[in-house]
Amino acid sequence: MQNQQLKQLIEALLFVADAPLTVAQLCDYLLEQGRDSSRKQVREVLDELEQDYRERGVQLQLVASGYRFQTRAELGGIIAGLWQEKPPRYSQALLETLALIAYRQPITRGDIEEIRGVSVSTQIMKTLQERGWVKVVGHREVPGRPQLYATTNEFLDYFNLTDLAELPAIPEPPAKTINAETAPKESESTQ
Amino acid sequence: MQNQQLKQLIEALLFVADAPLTVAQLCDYLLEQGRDSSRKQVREVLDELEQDYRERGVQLQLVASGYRFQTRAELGGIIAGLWQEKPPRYSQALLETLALIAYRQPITRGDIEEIRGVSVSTQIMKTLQERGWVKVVGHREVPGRPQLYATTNEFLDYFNLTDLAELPAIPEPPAKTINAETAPKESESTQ
Amino acid sequence: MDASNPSPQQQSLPLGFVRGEPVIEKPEDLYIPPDALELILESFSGPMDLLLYLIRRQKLEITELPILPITKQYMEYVDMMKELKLELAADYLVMAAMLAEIKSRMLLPRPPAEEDDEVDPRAELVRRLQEYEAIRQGASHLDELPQSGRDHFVVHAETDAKEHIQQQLPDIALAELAVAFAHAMAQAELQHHHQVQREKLSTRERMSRILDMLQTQQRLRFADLFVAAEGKQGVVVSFLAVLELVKEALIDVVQVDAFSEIHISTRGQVYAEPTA
Repeated sequence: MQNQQLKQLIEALLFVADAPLTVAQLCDYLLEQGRDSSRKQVREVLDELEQDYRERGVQLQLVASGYRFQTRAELGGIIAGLWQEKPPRYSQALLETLALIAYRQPITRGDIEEIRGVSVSTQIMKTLQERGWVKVVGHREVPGRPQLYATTNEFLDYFNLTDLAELPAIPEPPAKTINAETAPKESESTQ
Repeated sequence: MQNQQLKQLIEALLFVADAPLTVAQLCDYLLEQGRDSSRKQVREVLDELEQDYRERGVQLQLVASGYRFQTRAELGGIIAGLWQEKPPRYSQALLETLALIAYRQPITRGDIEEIRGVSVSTQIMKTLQERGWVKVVGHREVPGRPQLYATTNEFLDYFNLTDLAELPAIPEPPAKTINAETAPKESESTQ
Repeated sequence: MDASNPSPQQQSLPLGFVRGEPVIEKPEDLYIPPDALELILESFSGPMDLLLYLIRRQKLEITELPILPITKQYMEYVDMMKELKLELAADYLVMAAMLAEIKSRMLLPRPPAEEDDEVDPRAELVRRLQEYEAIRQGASHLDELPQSGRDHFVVHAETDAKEHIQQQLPDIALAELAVAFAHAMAQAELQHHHQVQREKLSTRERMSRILDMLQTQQRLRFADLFVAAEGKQGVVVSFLAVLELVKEALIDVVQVDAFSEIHISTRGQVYAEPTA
């Protein structure tokens, strides 16, 4: 397949796909269409595209679930003003809960409550799950088997991240004093 | 407003919009953002964008209701694969109806219903006719003049048959008395 | 609890009114315009947040946690909250109790032997505050990250590709058809309790073909139904088809005079247009 055509095709696919596309997905797709291309080739095309769009109004962005085109960050405010009703604002309580899950996952509701000193509102957990940012990944094997929460790829996509490691760093959880029988140790080990 | 930024903004707006945008709409949006731009300016930007995207996988296209970005025409067929779904399966009811028409043609809907013991949906008959496998070859001259269905040449072609006689033999139902007083259709035709 | 109950009792002059409720006292070393008070109180996301605020306001490190003044100030806020926002109070009261407990433990003289081992009663709270502060930082990082729908928008281009989608039609294997037929007939067998005879397919096909021809031509010459190339079998098949069609009252066979041409036509046709 000619390189120019491969590039046009990948570009077009990214612009019309309903979700971000990974290199693997692109390769599979091209193969299905009888256009066998190596990952290296596809990756090169993506690099070129990223370069081509660097100064444009839309840009190629890699997020957790793959590559997607999105508007330049500087334009967000203007565009939001035009046809979003209002960009969503999240409450401090929601952000803290989300931050705890993001930075200290996997984590139970009890852990969250302990650190925030407030009971976690069911509404917040529901919102986080409905947005697809947070999911239950298991249970802690203690009495009551509380659910363990973790963040999802959609969370990363929404915040323009490819990986949890890209989250800006915060201080490590301080060492526990005796008696405090709960969480962070476990979260550290799985992190 | 700097020209580069105006261009980026218009580009982003066109990519974000749910519908094509006219020059007038773009001017209005820009004005709303305190970026007064003349139609001429906007038109110039659009011309530039059109030029920029000429050889790309997506192109700026003027359609009846305005400008929009769309994929290159040559790519349509390939991209279509993104939405190509696996072929569905026909229902048992449809299969049996088709089988009855094939093996017992010409046959009325009433005949089919009598054999199958359930009514034949209009949808099934429509599907079979749209597929080109079944057609009406006449009417039985009884009250209501029900249509008589038969299979078509396309039907034979589809199954790679030259002749209906090549249809596979049917496992005979357990032998009973020889009774040529055949099909249920008899009851209808004798009125 | 009776904050909602306008109290006739004698009181000091209220500082102001928040949601119609008099605010009598102001927190020490702090004056907040009363209408801003509620906003401020609401802006705390919980007792830890408030506590952290109180410590930071004094430009202290968390580890220093001056338990006496902090507890006092905390209580003042809680009292205000009790009046303004009862539903918030519970979590704040738990913290108040904890502060009070720490305070009392710090005031207790320690047995000298235990002095070394004894953990600072503030330690656990300090740890929680540190962790909470880290998380608050995380929350503000999240808030600052570019977000979809706020800072950037996922874009899409139109495509005519969907027009290229060939509607995939279901496939059927020939064997499936035979099975379906057998199934339908077995079903009929069960229902009707009479034998369904297998017919010669080619006869059935010929019947269809004849009827089809009659769709376009009103009348067919009987002789035209027989094609020499088909051989004897073909003739037999056509003949049987005609007989079957007559039997099913689908066609009429008309011969005007003896030995004249035999014509066939659909039944309706005969009635509509009597042959000459």
